[in-house]
Amino acid sequence: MADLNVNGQVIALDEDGFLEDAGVWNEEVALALAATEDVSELTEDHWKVINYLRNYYEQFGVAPMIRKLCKETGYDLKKIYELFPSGPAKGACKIAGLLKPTGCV
Amino acid sequence: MADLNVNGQVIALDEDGFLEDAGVWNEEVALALAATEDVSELTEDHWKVINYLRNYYEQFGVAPMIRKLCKETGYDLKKIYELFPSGPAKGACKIAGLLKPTGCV
Amino acid sequence: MPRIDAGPPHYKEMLPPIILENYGKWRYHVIPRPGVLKHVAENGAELYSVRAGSPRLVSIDFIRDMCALADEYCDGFLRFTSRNNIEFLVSDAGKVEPLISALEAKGIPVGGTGNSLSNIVHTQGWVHCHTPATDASGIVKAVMDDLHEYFTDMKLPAKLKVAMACCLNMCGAAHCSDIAMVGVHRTPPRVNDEKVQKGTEIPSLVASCPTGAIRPNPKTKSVVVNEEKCMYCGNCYTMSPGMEIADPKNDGVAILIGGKTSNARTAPSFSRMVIPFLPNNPPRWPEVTEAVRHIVEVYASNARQGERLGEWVERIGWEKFFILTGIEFTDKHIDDYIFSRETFRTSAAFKF
Amino acid sequence: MPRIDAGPPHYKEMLPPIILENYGKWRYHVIPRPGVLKHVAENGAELYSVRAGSPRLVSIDFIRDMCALADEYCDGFLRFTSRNNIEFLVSDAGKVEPLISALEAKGIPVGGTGNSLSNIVHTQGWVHCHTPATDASGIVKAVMDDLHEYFTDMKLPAKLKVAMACCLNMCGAAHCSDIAMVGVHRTPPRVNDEKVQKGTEIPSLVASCPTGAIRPNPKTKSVVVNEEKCMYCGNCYTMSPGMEIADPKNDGVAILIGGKTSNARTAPSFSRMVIPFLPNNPPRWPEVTEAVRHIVEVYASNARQGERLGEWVERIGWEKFFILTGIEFTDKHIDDYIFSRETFRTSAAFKF
Amino acid sequence: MSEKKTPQLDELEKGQWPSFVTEIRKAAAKNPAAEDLLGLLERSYEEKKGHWKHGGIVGVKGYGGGVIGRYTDLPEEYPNLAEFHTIRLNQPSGWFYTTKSLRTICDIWEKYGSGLTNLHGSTGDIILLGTTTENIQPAFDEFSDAGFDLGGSGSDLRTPSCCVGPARCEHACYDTLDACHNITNEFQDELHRPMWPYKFKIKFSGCANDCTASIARSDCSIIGTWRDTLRIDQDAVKAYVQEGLDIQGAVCDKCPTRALKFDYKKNELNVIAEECTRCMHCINVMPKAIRPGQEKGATILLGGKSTIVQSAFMAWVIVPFMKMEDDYEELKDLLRRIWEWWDENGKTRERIGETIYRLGMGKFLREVGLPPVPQMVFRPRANPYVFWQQDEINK
Amino acid sequence: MSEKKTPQLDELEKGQWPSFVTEIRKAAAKNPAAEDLLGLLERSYEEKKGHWKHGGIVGVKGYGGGVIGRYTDLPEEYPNLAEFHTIRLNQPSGWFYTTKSLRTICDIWEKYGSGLTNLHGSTGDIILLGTTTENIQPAFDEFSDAGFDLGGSGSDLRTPSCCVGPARCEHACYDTLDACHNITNEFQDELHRPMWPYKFKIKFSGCANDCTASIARSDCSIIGTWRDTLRIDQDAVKAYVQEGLDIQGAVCDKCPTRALKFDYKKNELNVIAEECTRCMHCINVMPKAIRPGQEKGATILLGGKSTIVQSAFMAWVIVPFMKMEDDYEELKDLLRRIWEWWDENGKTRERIGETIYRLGMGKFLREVGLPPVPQMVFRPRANPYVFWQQDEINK
Ligand code: SRM
Ligand code: SRM
Ligand code: SRM
Ligand code: SRM
Ligand code: SF4
Ligand code: SF4
Ligand code: SF4
Ligand code: SF4
Ligand code: SF4
Ligand code: SF4
Ligand code: SF4
Ligand code: SF4
Repeated sequence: MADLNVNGQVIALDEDGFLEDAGVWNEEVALALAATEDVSELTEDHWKVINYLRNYYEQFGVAPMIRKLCKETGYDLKKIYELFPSGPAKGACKIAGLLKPTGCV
Repeated sequence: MADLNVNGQVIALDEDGFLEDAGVWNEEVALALAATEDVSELTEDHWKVINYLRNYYEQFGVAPMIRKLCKETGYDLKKIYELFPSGPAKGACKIAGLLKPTGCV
Repeated sequence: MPRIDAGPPHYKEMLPPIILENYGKWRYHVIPRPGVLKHVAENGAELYSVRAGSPRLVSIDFIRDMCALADEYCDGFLRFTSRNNIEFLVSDAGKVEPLISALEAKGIPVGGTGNSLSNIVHTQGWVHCHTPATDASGIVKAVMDDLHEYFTDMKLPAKLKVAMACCLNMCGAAHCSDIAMVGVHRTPPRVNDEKVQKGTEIPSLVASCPTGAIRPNPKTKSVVVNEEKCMYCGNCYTMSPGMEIADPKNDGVAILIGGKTSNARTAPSFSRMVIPFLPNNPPRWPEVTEAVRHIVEVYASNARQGERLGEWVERIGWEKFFILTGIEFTDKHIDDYIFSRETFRTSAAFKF
Repeated sequence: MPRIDAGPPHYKEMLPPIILENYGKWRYHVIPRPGVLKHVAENGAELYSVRAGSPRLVSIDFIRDMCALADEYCDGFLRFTSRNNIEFLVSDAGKVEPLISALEAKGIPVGGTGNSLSNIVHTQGWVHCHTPATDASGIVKAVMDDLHEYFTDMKLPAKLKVAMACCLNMCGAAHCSDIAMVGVHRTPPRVNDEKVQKGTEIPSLVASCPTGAIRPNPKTKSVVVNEEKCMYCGNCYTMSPGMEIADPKNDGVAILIGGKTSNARTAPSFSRMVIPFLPNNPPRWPEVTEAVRHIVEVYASNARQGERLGEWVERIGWEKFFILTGIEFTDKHIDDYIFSRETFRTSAAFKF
Repeated sequence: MSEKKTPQLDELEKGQWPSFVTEIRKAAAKNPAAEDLLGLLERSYEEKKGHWKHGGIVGVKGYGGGVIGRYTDLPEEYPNLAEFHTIRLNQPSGWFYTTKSLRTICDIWEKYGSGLTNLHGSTGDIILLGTTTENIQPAFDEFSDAGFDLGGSGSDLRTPSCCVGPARCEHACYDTLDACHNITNEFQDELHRPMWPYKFKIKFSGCANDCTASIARSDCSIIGTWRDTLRIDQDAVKAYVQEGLDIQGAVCDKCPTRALKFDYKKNELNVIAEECTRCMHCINVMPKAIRPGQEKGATILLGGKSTIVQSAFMAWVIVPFMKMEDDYEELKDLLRRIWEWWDENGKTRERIGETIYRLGMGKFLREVGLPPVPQMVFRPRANPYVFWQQDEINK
Repeated sequence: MSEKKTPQLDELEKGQWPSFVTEIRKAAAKNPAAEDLLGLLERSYEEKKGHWKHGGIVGVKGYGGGVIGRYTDLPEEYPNLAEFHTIRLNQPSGWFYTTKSLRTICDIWEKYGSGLTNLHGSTGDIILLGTTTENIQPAFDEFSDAGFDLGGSGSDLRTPSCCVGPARCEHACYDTLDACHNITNEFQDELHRPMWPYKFKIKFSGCANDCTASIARSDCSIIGTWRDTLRIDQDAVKAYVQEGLDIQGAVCDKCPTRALKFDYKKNELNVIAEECTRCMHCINVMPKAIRPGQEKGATILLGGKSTIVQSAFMAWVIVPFMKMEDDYEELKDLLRRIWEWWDENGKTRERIGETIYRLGMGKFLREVGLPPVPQMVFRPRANPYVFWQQDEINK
């Protein structure tokens, strides 16, 4: 996938459009990533999900299970898909700058 | 079992003749315990076994397995029984002031 | 100085002449009547073994009594079986019946051969052990009183081996018996911090718990038990006097059935849980004796000739066993320990 | 906007009239010749299903070809089976033979019914997957070429279900097949620290290893593998691109046999290891095809009529199987994983 | 077009079985990605290793699964495989098609994809092999217009599948096609939006022959059966005798419970109803004479999966008999309770069978509200390690 | 003497089976500890709990095992049970006794102990129930003089035992009494001086009937068998027919491998030698007509134990056939290698079966030097999780 241009800074993405280097993430990068996932603006609701994901990851080194994400943010899965049309893994995790979910497909 | 009299100090033993309070152990106590187990004097060989047992216990919180005791002291089981006629558990551990071995009988 | 490592007496010193002469040369045997085995040697010699029941826990008076009989009828030779029966080794056919009369006069039952219930292998219980959940000798006595007729007769479909163990250590090796009675706890150990501190290797204690329910508590220098995870095996108590698990209100007896160890026809098999709990009701444990008798009777009237209890159940299916006996099936019958998976019915074929 | 969550097309739209009319009213079937099933309905209606082999990995040209045949002989209706065969649903008896000729003219084999070898359920291999230890389609093609006669004839003792999975994930569900070919690794993963650092949730990676062989390495922010403990399952690679396990020199194919899933007669059973390793020798994997043919032939000439491969082996005993096939038995055949215990011979009864 | 040599693959165009290489070649004639695939595969055959990168996460809007992302590790050499994703289309129940519907799929796939497919994937989907990230959404849009939808992938409900059942089989004890379709539609959310610890598969077989191998290949296996007695037509029995069938040997002696008694003199076959375990054997051998009973339904089994990681599990009985009626409400309700429990208790990448094995059937049954019955086990536990609940002990 | 009431125990003097209470009472008449035991036991019956303290470690000089220490937790009330240790005496092979030897035991035990015994303990020892710490050594000294020695306890070799074997059984395939005696004497050090991770039991049965239940109750189970063909005496077969034995039903149909063919016309019974698994069934039913073969020896099985902790294990085959000859050197050598391996690899309180289960049969076989054979397993592994050794892979 093409790299990301954030305010002139070129940020490397992998084929799936995830950050090559998670360290470069910031709120502006998030906004730019959002655009690649059909999310035109990041509302408070979006940030609640993003922040929860980032905090959880920081603490446990893994992304939370979906059930946990829904429980803790108070949004059901439907709402999550409304916020992030490509879903929690491809959508929300990507925008939150988390690692690409591996494993089960 | 009767209590132990070490230089006038009365030290409590349990029924099996093990120290009630492992904290009171010292070299003189060891000597007194030795007498209850048919060990008349504590030679250098005895002390090697006793010290190994105490060090191991201090480090791991358990008595070593017999194989380890033999390997590390360099004495085979025969020699251990010569030193401590009632064997490593009832004899050596008792004199070394270790806990009474539980479990398998 | 005593001799060290001299080993047991040599068995040859203990054998009657007829055995010494025919050692390894027995040709066949028959069971002329319950409790009597007649072994015939290649040279035609005949040895009668009269099998007598024993409570196992016996006084020296009892032993001397038996010796007196052995002197009178067997030239001073006798043996015990692997199930604690006494066998009088009679080489004179004419002495068999008088011996039996003498035994019966003393209240000693003769039987346990062929298709009978033999003596109950058992353990110490409240008589001598430190970990029992029930008594052993008492239950055995009550059950043998109740099933006496099956010992003295040979009217069962096959041999019936009953065992009793007073705790989950299963010293009676109840795990492979036709019927097993096992003492069980039902509540977690109560940690006595002081005893744990003073008398216990904490790492060994923690390691002893098969379900990982015990964690060290560095603050108290003792341990804590996650009660949710505990299945009351008592192994921690074996490791530490500070883990008291005996609980008079909740200890009792479980019944397992269908094990065997012989390789005849089918492979040896474990006994399996059919009644998870019956209360401790000394002195005669009526719930236990009744349950055992009931199982024996359903077996006796349903199995085919020559079928061990477990072989019968496996043929008809365990689902059928629960119907025939009317024993309630509960979640407690379903294994949830390490090897549970092999017990699950991974098949759509079963009986309703 | 596309419709979301509309689900698959309704199957009724896909059924030929004869099925719509006799839906749930079939009375019985016969197999008039290999590859043809004749189902007779309660009202006497007859449906002929002509079963044709397919490579499964097919082009749209192939599909259109099959559609053309279905239009000509089946009024535009066909189906696929759970083993990836094509079934032409012929309601006009007279069209059966012409259809078969048309298929054969195209090189499409007709068979796979009754006591035959059916199509091999298989997976992606080097064609599309990221974790394979071998190819799938290639081996399947080689084996089916070799065993062709068993597909087109019904000369086996029973149905023979062969499966192929290109790695231990076993997408081909090889674990319950009469014969299974499974791609296996034989060397531990090689940790690529950079990839692990960048692309991996370390806790999930550590947790993924069934034998606990992976430990985090805080220094490198990566992991280390205890190679002694690794049994090359590849699960860690599924979790992380940094755990490369493919090894051209050592990857290959294992053969397992004797599984089944039907409940007929005996309970469903797992396939069991008989050849732990055969080398990857593309394009035709001669060692693999030969091994499979050998097992099929020994089975075909020894089993009783109606006996599935696993039923036959269980009847004669696995020790006998190794003698009859001449396959070497090694320590690798003996389970040493979680449920090993149930495989040990806890019996003194066996054949020499 | 292709100038590249593929000597190894050429070998696989020989032989009597239809060749997948020939199929790729056909597609290669029209599609450059398929052409590159020939080259890449030849390379794998030479090097004995795959050339696909790890993972890949692509999809369509509103769905979390249904597409498998795939990129070659040699994009310079095989640029048309730089992106080569798979789309999983949910097959119709029983894999029945009109030629029209199949042609529609071909046409769309010709437009957006490599022209290569698997009919079918091992779970049951229509597998469309090879497209670009860009093409996924438009391809999906057209499939959707044509009445097709995506199947499952990721930690979701996987595409259910079923045997041919009542459509063409005399043994079917319930309507597998309808049940499969109904359940698939009921749980579209679960199918399309991964939310569980791991994948969950359901397969429907109409009888104990289990022609979808459901007991080994699905977390929930639904196998048709009956509660009453199988039905024997004595005239048809006599006909089989006349055809020369050895009823005693081929049928009675192989009945696992010896529930069948054949009377040589009368040529009559009778069953001891309560002994029969409905294994299907006798019915299979004598379909004209023996049929399932009339009170039909299904056995529900849980926990099947293949080898990774904790060993393979075969599904086991959790409901011996369930009527398949009333819009499958009983089944749906049960599935919801199972998923709720699993989602609450399962670890990441732990299949339901493994979760139950880890936590115990007792806990599962109590918390899901299923009554324990002996049909759930081959035999009871061999250990006395029973967990007692607070309300069962004396305080 | 006893004034104390024991209403519950009294109940157990009723009934037809000989009563252990009566036995304790007999001992109580002469021995105060036995008398106290009646009281303590009655108390246990009332309170439904035992009254013995945890553990206890006492012994004789030069030995690490053979005595079980026991103290009551109510020493004030039952002072004669303050110390009530058990001595385990090694029984003679096969539990054969002269009355003289038994009387000697009684006499010594009258002098130093309670007068109560178990004939026998569940492992096989003569159990002498109840003595004081002080009396242990003198009692041992006298037993020793009388030709008896202690059995095992603790993490050592436990007292081996054996079936009646050739002394009185026509089935014995090797000399169980001699083997038991020989092995016991060879390993006196291992028996008397605990040195391993845990206990180790050996039992000897002369044939597959396994009358010592060795396969379930011993770490090493030694079961007699033969390598050639069982022997059938056709005249004796005919005699059984005349007695009315249903040979087809009671013998042939129950043969697990259907290795026996009965010819109704000739009244002849024949065996397919290679099919027979030597299960003993036919021999048991027709001992006059069928006997084991002539090339006799034993199968060695390993790993049996009861339920604590990792579940019960049944012993499994590790050597299908071993000749029992040459002073049992082959067996002794094997045992030494097994113990060496276990001692090196086992954890504390881990039985050999559990150690092998944890580390794998492959490792065990390689390191102990036993050749793998299919007889070791019912069936091969169901998973492909094979460990490859360094010298087996391509570098
Ligand atoms: C005396 C004793 C051996 C000893 O050294 O003490 C013994 C002696 C005989 N056994 Fe046994 N067995 C003895 C314990 C056992 C045990 C172990 C146990 O009970 O704990 C078993 C295995 C139990 C199990 O499978 O659970 C045992 C399983 C057998 C069998 C196999 C039975 C079966 O079909 O499963 C036979 C064969 C038979 O009886 O047909 C047998 C046969 C015999 C024969 C007939 C052997 C012979 O020809 O002399 C002996 C008389 C049996 C009888 O009582 O009818 N013996 N026998 C044991 C008597 C115990 C008792 O007092 O009851
Ligand atoms: C078409 C198909 C169902 C479908 O929806 O696609 C099907 C159709 C039939 N099966 Fe099946 N089975 C089909 C896959 C299976 C499977 C699953 C598999 O192969 O992965 C099994 C379980 C396999 C196993 O046990 O490992 C299966 C086990 C059976 C059995 C039981 C065989 C046994 O004795 O073990 C029967 C009964 C029989 O054939 O006697 C049966 C019987 C039948 C009958 C006779 C049912 C009927 O009356 O119509 C059908 C024709 C069988 C034939 O080919 O001779 N079918 N059948 C599947 C064809 C697959 C193929 O192309 O070969
Ligand atoms: C396409 C398909 C194979 C095929 O060629 O047909 C397939 C392909 C993959 N499977 Fe599968 N599985 C496929 C059916 C199966 C089956 C069979 C079944 O469903 O009946 C199984 C065994 C049954 C089971 O579920 O246990 C199966 C067990 C696995 C596993 C192991 C799961 C386990 O718990 O044992 C994995 C590993 C994972 O999930 O991480 C896996 C993972 C994969 C992945 C996604 C690779 C991965 O590690 O992420 C493969 C993608 C290949 C690709 O690039 O195209 N696949 N997978 C099958 C799906 C097609 C379809 O939708 O119709
Ligand atoms: C005396 C005896 C029972 C009897 O009444 O006959 C006995 C008594 C005890 N056994 Fe046992 N075991 C006795 C035969 C057995 C058997 C049967 C056998 O050997 O055939 C078994 C089952 C077989 C096995 O070894 O697995 C047996 C399995 C245990 C266990 C569980 C061991 C395991 O690995 O499963 C323990 C617990 C332990 O070792 O810590 C145990 C522990 C004990 C202790 C020492 C209690 C303890 O936790 O420390 C008991 C002492 C009782 C006492 O105060 O007198 N005893 N024990 C048996 C020994 C008599 C003899 O030497 O002849
Ligand atoms: S079974 Fe338990 S309580 Fe009974 S003697 Fe053995 S260890 Fe003691
Ligand atoms: S009783 Fe058993 S399960 Fe419970 S804490 Fe003790 S060792 Fe653990
Ligand atoms: S079996 Fe393994 S390599 Fe083959 S498709 Fe499945 S996951 Fe991929
Ligand atoms: S291949 Fe399997 S066993 Fe080896 S390290 Fe990876 S996950 Fe662990
Ligand atoms: S599973 Fe039963 S109903 Fe379904 S196709 Fe197979 S035989 Fe017919
Ligand atoms: S269905 Fe199976 S169990 Fe029932 S009668 Fe027929 S063969 Fe026997
Ligand atoms: S095990 Fe065999 S040899 Fe020993 S007594 Fe029993 S039947 Fe006889
Ligand atoms: S010993 Fe057992 S297997 Fe051998 S012929 Fe006799 S009954 Fe059959």
